[in-house]
Amino acid sequence: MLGEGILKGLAETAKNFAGSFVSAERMITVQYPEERIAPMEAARVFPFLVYDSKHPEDSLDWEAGMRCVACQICEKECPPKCIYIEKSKDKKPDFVGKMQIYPARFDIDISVCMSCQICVEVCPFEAIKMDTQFELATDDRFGALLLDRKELAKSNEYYHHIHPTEAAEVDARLAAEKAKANAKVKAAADAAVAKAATQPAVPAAKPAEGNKQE
Amino acid sequence: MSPLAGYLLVAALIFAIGLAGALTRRNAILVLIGIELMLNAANLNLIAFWRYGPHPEALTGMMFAIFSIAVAAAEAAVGLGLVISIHRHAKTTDLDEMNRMKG
Amino acid sequence: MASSPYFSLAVLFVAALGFGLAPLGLARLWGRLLSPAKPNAIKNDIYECGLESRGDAWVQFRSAYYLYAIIFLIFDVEAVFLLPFAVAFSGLGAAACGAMLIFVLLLVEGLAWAWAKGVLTWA
Amino acid sequence: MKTVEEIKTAIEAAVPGVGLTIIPNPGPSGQHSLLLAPEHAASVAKFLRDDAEFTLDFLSNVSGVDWPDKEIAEKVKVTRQVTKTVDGEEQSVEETVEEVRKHVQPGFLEVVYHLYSVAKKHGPVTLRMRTINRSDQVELPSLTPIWRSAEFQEREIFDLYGVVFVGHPDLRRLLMWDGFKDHPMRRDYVEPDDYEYEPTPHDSVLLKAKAHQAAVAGRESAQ
Amino acid sequence: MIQTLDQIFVLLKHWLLNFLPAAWQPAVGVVLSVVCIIGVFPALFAFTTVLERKGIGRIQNRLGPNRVGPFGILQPIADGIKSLTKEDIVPLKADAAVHFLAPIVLVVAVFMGFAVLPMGRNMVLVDMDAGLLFYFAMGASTEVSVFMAGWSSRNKYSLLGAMRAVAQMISYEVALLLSSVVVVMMSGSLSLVKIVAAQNQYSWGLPHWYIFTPWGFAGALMFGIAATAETNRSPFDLPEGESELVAGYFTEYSGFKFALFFLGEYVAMFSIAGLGATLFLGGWSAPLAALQFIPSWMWFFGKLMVAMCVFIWMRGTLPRLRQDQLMNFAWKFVLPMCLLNLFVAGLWRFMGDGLLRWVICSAILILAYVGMGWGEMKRKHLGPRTYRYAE
Amino acid sequence: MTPSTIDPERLEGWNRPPIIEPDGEGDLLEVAMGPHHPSTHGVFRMDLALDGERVIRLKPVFGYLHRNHEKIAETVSYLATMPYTDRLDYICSLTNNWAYALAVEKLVGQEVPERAEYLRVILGELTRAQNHASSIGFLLQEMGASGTPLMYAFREREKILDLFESLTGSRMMCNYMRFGGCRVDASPVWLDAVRKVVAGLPAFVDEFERFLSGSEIVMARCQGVGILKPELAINAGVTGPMLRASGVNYDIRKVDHYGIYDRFKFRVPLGDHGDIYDRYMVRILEIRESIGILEQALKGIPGGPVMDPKAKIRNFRPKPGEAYGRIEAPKGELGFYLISDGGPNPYRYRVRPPSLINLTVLEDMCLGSNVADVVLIFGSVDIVLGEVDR
Amino acid sequence: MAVDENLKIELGKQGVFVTTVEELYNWGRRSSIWPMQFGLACCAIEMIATTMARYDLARFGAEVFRPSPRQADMMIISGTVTKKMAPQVVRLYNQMAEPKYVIAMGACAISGGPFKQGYNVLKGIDRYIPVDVHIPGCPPRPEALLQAFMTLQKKIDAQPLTGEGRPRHLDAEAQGEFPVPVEGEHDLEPASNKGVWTVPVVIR
Amino acid sequence: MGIAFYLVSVLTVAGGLAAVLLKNTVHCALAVTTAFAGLALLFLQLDAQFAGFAQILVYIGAVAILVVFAILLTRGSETPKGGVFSKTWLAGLAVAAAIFAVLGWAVLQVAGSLPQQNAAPAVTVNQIGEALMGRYVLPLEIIALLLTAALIGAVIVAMHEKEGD
Repeated sequence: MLGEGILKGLAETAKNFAGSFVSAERMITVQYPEERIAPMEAARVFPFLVYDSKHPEDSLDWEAGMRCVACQICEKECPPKCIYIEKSKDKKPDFVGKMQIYPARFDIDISVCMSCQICVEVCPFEAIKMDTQFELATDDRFGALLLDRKELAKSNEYYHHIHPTEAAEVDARLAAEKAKANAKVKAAADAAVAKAATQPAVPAAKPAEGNKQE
Repeated sequence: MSPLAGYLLVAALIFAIGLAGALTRRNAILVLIGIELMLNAANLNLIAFWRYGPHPEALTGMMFAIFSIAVAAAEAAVGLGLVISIHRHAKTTDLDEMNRMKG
Repeated sequence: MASSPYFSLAVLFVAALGFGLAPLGLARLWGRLLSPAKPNAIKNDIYECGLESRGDAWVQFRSAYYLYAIIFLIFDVEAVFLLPFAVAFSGLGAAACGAMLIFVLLLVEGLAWAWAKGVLTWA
Repeated sequence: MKTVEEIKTAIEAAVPGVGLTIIPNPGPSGQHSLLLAPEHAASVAKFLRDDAEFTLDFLSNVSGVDWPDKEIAEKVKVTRQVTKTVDGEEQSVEETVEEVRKHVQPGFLEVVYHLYSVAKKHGPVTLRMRTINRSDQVELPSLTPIWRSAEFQEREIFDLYGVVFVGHPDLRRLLMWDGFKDHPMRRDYVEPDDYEYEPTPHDSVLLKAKAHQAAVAGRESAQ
Repeated sequence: MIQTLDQIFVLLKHWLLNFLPAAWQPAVGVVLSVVCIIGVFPALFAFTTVLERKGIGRIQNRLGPNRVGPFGILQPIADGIKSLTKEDIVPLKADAAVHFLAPIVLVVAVFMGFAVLPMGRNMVLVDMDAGLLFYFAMGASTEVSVFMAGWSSRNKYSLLGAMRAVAQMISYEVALLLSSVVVVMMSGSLSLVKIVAAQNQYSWGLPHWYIFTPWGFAGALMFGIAATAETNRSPFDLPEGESELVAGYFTEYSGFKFALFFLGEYVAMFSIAGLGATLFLGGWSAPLAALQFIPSWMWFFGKLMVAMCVFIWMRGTLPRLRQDQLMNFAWKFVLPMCLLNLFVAGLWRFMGDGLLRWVICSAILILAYVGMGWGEMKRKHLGPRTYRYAE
Repeated sequence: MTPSTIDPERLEGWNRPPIIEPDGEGDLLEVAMGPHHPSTHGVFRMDLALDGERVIRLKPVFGYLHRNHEKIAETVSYLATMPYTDRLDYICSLTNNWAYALAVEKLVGQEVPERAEYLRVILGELTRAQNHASSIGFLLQEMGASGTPLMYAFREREKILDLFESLTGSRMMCNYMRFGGCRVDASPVWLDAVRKVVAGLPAFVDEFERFLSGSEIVMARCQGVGILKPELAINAGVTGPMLRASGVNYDIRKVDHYGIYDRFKFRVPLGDHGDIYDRYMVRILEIRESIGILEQALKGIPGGPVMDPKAKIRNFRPKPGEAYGRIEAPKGELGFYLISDGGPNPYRYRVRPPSLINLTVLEDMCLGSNVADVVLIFGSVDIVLGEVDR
Repeated sequence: MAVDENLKIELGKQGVFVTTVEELYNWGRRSSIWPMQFGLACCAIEMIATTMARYDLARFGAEVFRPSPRQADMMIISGTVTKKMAPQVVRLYNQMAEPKYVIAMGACAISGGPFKQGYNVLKGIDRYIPVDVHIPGCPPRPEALLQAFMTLQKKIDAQPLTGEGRPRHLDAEAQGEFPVPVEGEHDLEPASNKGVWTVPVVIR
Repeated sequence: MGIAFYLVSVLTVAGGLAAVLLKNTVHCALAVTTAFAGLALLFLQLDAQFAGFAQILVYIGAVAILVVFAILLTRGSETPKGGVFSKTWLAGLAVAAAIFAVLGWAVLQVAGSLPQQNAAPAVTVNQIGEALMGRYVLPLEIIALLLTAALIGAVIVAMHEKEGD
C-alpha cells in the first residue's frame, strides 16, 4: 500500500505513450478511409454469384455465363432463409455446355444474411461465393439491402481478384470436370455413333458433387 | 441616518425573521434554521458595533463574532443531530406531532 | 470604489454569471427560432436504465453521511482558527505554539475518538 | 464409473420402494439414463449426491423435452376365438391375426438431468423425470434444494415448457416477460402474427404476409 | 526586453487604459482583467479537452481526435456548437428552478477562485490579505451546486451520485485546508502573492520552493491527492462513476447545461492546479535562477499544464477506488498525515538551520507513511499472492 | 474439501443466498441496474435493494437477449445450427463450434482426423487467451480504468482475430468446425503467423501484469471481495475459471481428456480465496498455460486431412438417440445435449450455458457488499449475454 | 405559424447568413456525435472494437460514449432487439435529446436477421423508431461501422436548416414522441407503430 | 450606506424570508444559504474580511451541507400533510413582529446618537492570529473543548447504534 504498484502502472502507460510516437507496435491505428487493413484472402461478407465471362472487359454476359443452375440447395440449406430462387422455364447451356435451367430470379436479402458461408459449402456448381465488400451502409433499407441476381452477379475475374488461391483451385476443378464431361460426352457421342442410338447423357451434377467432399 | 443604524435595522429584521421561523414552522430542522438566522443577526450586530465602535483596532467584536460562528456551528451540529435522533425514534420531524406523541 | 478589492470580485462575479447565463440564453434562443423543443411524457420522464421509473428518488438516506459532515464541520471551524495562527506563526513564541498544539490535539482527540468508535468506517 | 445397471441396483438398495426404469440410448454415445418416479426423486438425488461411492455433487445440465401426443400405428398380434369347421366339426379355435391398431400415446414433458462428480471426476449419470401429461398434470419435484445449479435451469424449463417444479424456491419466468402466457419451446407453440412485410419475397414469407393481411382485414372488419 | 515580455499583459492593459479618462481607468482595468480570466480559462479548457482525448489516446496506442480541423484542434468548437444547439431536457418531476441554477452556481463558484491566483508577476486580480481563505470559501460553495444538481433531478443515480460527491468533497476539503496550512505557517501570509514572493528566492541557482522541504513535499503530496479528489478526477471519480451510477449527479442534464458542468469541472481543475503550483511550486517563479528570463506567466501556465498532464496521465492509468476506501483514505490516512505534517512544520521552525532537521523531519514523515501503509495492508490482508497449480 | 464432508443434516437451505436484514435506518433504495447500464455487458438487469450502499437484495432479470436459439436449432438442420452456435458466446465462437461438433460426433460416433484435432486445440486455446484477456479488460473497465487495460487487451485480441479471419474468413463468427473435422485446412503460412503471435503473447501478459496485478487500487478493490465458497461453487454448478479460483481442481480438459488434451503438458492454476482477485489471476495464469499448450501443439501438428472422409455435409441424418457432449470453454463447461429422432433437424437441442449457470451464485456473492462491488463481481463472473439468454 | 412565416421572410433577406449558420450548425453536429454507451449483442463487441486502438472511432471525435441518453447524440442499435428489450430501447431513444440519430448495426437490428424466426425477436427496430443508417453484416466489420458513421455525417451535411427536407428535430410539426410498445400476453402491442413504420407494398 | 448595502440587505432579508416561508425544506435550506452569503457580504462591507470569508467557509461550505444532509436523512423534503406552519403560527408571528418593533424602535431612537466613524480599520490576519494567541488564548482553548465536545456529542446523538454491538 505504498504506491509502488501505482507508480509501476504509471510507468507502463508512460512507456506506451512514448512508444506510440516511435513504434508501430504501439501505434496500431489504421486510419480507415485513407488507410486500410490489407484484405484477407479468406474473408467473407456476403455471397455473390459467379459468372464466367467470355469478354472480361465488358460485363454484358453476366446472365449467359452465370454458373447457377437454380438447384435450390442453397435456398434450402440457408440457415436464416435469406435466399429466394425462382427457376427459369427455359434452359441455357452451362459451363460444360450442357443445357440447364437457370435462376429467373435469385434474391439475397443481405439485411438477414449471417455470412455463414453454408451456401458456398453446399453448392455443387461453384456458383455462389463470398464477397469481401463490406462498405454497404445505407439509409435505404428496402432498396439497397435486397440484392437481385444482377447485383449479385460478379465475374470470375473478380473472384480471382478477391480470392486468388481458392479461385485457382476452383478453376482447376472445373477444368478437370469439364475435361471429364467432355470425355464422357465424347465417349457417349462415340458410343452413340457406334450404337447409332440416342440416349440422354449422365447428369453433370453427379461428378461435381463427388469432387466437393471437403 | 448613520450606517450603523442601517446595519442594526437589518440585523433586527433578520433576527425577527429567524424568530418568526423558529416559532411558526413545524419542521424541527427549519426551527433550527431560524435559530441560526438569529445567531447570525447577533453576529452582524457584533461586527457592526465593532466597526463603528470606539476601538476597532482592539478586534473585540470581530473576535467575538468568529467565536460565535464556531459556537453556532457546534450548535447546528448537535441540534441537527438531535433532530435526526428524534426522527429515528419518532419517525417524524414535525414538532406538533412530537408534542402530541409526548402528551 | 473601483480600487476596492470587492469591486473586482463583484465584476468577476457578474462576468462569471454572464458566462453561465449567456450560452443558456443563446441555446434557448436557438430552440425558440429553429429547433423547437418537443417535450412529452416519455422523454421528460426520469431516466432509469431504460425502464419506467419506479419509486421516488427523494428517499431517506443513512446517517453515515451526516457523521462525516459533523466531523468536517468541526475541522472546518478548526481551520478558521488555524489559519490566523499559521499567519502569525513565525512571530510567535513557543508558548503560543504550545497553546495551538493543545488546540489541535484536543480536536485530534475527537477525531481519534470517532475513529475508535468506528464512525470513520463507511458502511 | 459404474454402469447404469449397477447404479440402479445401488439406488434400489439404498432407497426402498424406488421406481426406477432404465431408458436405453440406441445411439453410439451409449449414454443410458434412469427414469425416476417423481415421488422418490428427491431422496434418490440426495443419495446420489451424498453417497461416498457416487458423490455426484455437480449437476451439470437440466433440459426439458416436449413429447407431444403421438398417434402410433402398431401391428398387434391378436388371438381370438374363431369358429371354424375342422374336420367337418365346428370348433372354436384360437387364431392369431395381425391387426393394425391406432392409438394415441399421451404426450408428456420430460426433464433430463446430467450429473457429474467433481470429487471423483466421473460422469455423466443421466436422470429423467416425466410428467403425467402436457396440460394439467405437469408438476415435478424440484431438485434445486439438492443442487443449486438447477435453480435457473428449472426456471427456464418452467418458462419455456411449462413444467411446474414443486419445491422450487423462486419459480418465475426466466427469459420471457412476466405477463407472457405461452410456453414457446413446446412443439405446438404458435408464433404471434407480427408479420407485416419483409423484403425477402420468399414463398413462406409471402404466405405469412398474406395470412397476416387477412388477419388484419378480419380485425378491422370486426371493429 | 525581458522585463517587457514578463510584464507584457500588464503593459498592454495600461497602454489600453491610457486611451480612457482617468476616472474610468481603474474600473475598466478591472473589467479588462476579468475578461482575460473569463476568456483564457475556457479557451484553455477547450484546448485541454483535446489534449486529454489525444493524450489518453496515445496512452492507449491510438491517435485520438484528429479529423475535425487540423490535428483535431477544432473538436471542442464542434462540441460547443453541438451542445449549444442540443435540446434541453428538464424532467417533469424535477425541480426546474434548482435544476437550472445548479450549473450556474458551479461555474460562478469556480471562476471566483481565480480572483486571488497570481498568474504572473503583478498579474493578480485582487491581492487580498485573506486570499487563501477566500479561495477555500469559494471552493466550499461548489459542493452546494453539486448537491443542487443531484437533488433537483429527482433521479436515483443523480441523488446517490450527488451525495457521494458531497461526502467526498467535504472529506478532502479538510485535507486540502490542512495541507495548505503548513505553507501559510512558513510564509506568514494568506495572500497568495506573498506566498509566491516568499518562494521566489534562489540559493545556488535553486529556488526556495516549499516542495523541496520534507514538510513541503508531504504537504504537496497530500494536497495533490486532495485536489484530485476535490475535482472528481480518476482515481477518485466516483461521483460520475459510470460503472455504477450511469453519469453521476448530472445524469439528467443535457445540452449546454451539461457542457457547463463539464467546463466547471475542468476550470476547477485549472484553479486547483494553479493553487497547488502557487503554494508548493513557487507560482510563477522560474525553477532555476538561470531561467528567469522566461516570462513569469509562462512559468505559471507551464506548471498548470504540467499538472493537467499528470491528471490526464493518472486518468489514463488508474482504476477508481470504492466509496468506503475513498472515505477511509481521506479520514484515516490523508488527514492524520496532514496533522502530522503541521507538527513537523512546527518542529522544522524550532529546530533551526542544519542538516539535523532535514533528517529528523524526513524520518518522521517517511516512518509515518510507511507505517500507515504497511499497517493498512496487513490489517486488510492485501498484497501480492502466490498461486498453486494442479497437474 | 469435497462436499461429502458436509453434514447432510445441515444441508437443507445451506445453498440458498443468505438473508440480510436492513439495519432499519434509512429507506431501502430500489435501484434497477440495467438493462441499459454501462457495465452490465449488454442487456442484463439486476434489481437491487440497497440499504445505504449495502446490497441486501439482488434479483437478476434475464431474457433481454433471448433470441430463441434452441427453438431455431430445432427447425434447421444440424449443419445450419453451426453458425448459430457462433452467436452464443460471441467472444469465443470457436469453442462453441467445438463443443457442438463434439456433441454431434458423440451422437453419430464420428472420428476426427489428427490434424483437425490439433487445429481445434490451437484455435481453442487462442480463443481462451483472447477471451481471458478481454474479460480482464472489461473487468478493469468496470473498475473505472478509462479503457486502457481494455485497449491493451483488444490490441492483442485484434492480432488473434486476424488469425481467425485469415483461416476461417470471419473475425468473430468463425463457423469453422464441422462434424468430423474442420472446414478448411491451415496453410504453413498461417501456422507461422500463429507462431509469431504466440511468441508475442508472453510479453503482453507480462505488460498486463506489471500494469495491473501489483496496483494497490486493483488489490484493494478485488481482494476479499465477492468470495465464493468451494462447496457452494460445486453445488451451484459453477465451472471454469470461477470454480478454479475457489480452489476446486476441476478442468474438463483434464477430466474428460476430450480431443487430444492428454498429449499436452499443462497445469491448472487454483486460487485459495475465491475472490475477484483470484478470478483475475487465475485467468492471467490460464493465458500463460494456454501459451504453453499452443507452443506444444504448434510443434507437434501433423500433416494429413482435416476432415474425416466419411463425414457427410448434405443429408446429414443421425440415427435416433441422444448425446451430451461438453468441453472446457473459456467461461466454463459448455455442453450440448442433443436428441435425434432420425430426422435432418435435432429433435431437441439444448445448450448448457456456463455463463447462465455461473450467475446462479451472483446473489450469494453480492449480498452484503457495496453497490460498487456488484459490477465488479458481475464482471469477474465473465459472462456473455448471448449465452446467458440464448 | 406566424413566427415561422416571419422567420422565413427574415431569413430570406439574410440568405448568406443562413447558409453560413447552416454550414456551421451541420459541421458542429456532425463533428461531435457522441454515441450512447449501449450494446445489445454480438455487434456490440464489434462496436467496442471500433472504438479500440485498431480502428479508433475517436479520430472522428466520437469516442465520448455517454452512459446517459440525455447527453448522447447517437444510438447504435448494436445487436438483436428482442421483444423483451424493445420497450426499453424505444424509451431510451425517446429520452435522448434532439438532434438524435440511430444507426442500426447488423442484420438483427435491421430485420431480426438470422434470429428473425424466433418468437422473441423483433423484426427490425425501424418498426418503432426511425433509423438513419443501416449497416448489413453479421456482425459488420469495424470498418463498416466507420463507413456507416461517415454516411451519417454525409446525411447530416445534406440537411438544410429550414424549408423542405429539414430534419425532424427542426420541424415543429414533426413527431416528437415515439410510443413505447407494451408487453402483451403473446406479443408486443402494437406490433409496430404507425407513423414510424409504414408497410411498404409487397413487391410481388 | 451605498447602493451595495441596500442590494445586499435586500438579498439577505429575501433569503431569510424565503427560508422561513417556502414549502419545500430543501428550498428553505438553499434560501438560508443565500441569506448566509448575504450576511457574509455585509461582514465584508463592514471591513471584517476574515469574518466574512470564515462565514462563507463555515456556513455555506459546512452548515448548509449539514442542513441538507439532515433534511435528506429525515425525509424532510416531502411536504407534510398538515401544512408547514405550526398551529400556533399566529402567536409566533406576533411575538416576532413585536420584537422587531421594539428593536427597530430602539435603533431608530438612538439612530442620531450612533457613531458615524468611517475610517476603515486595517485588520490583517496576522493581527487576528496574534490576538488569538495572545488575549484570546483562553477562549480559543475553550472553543477547542467545545468543538470536541460538540463533535462527540453530535456523533453520539446522531449515530445509529447497531444492535448487538
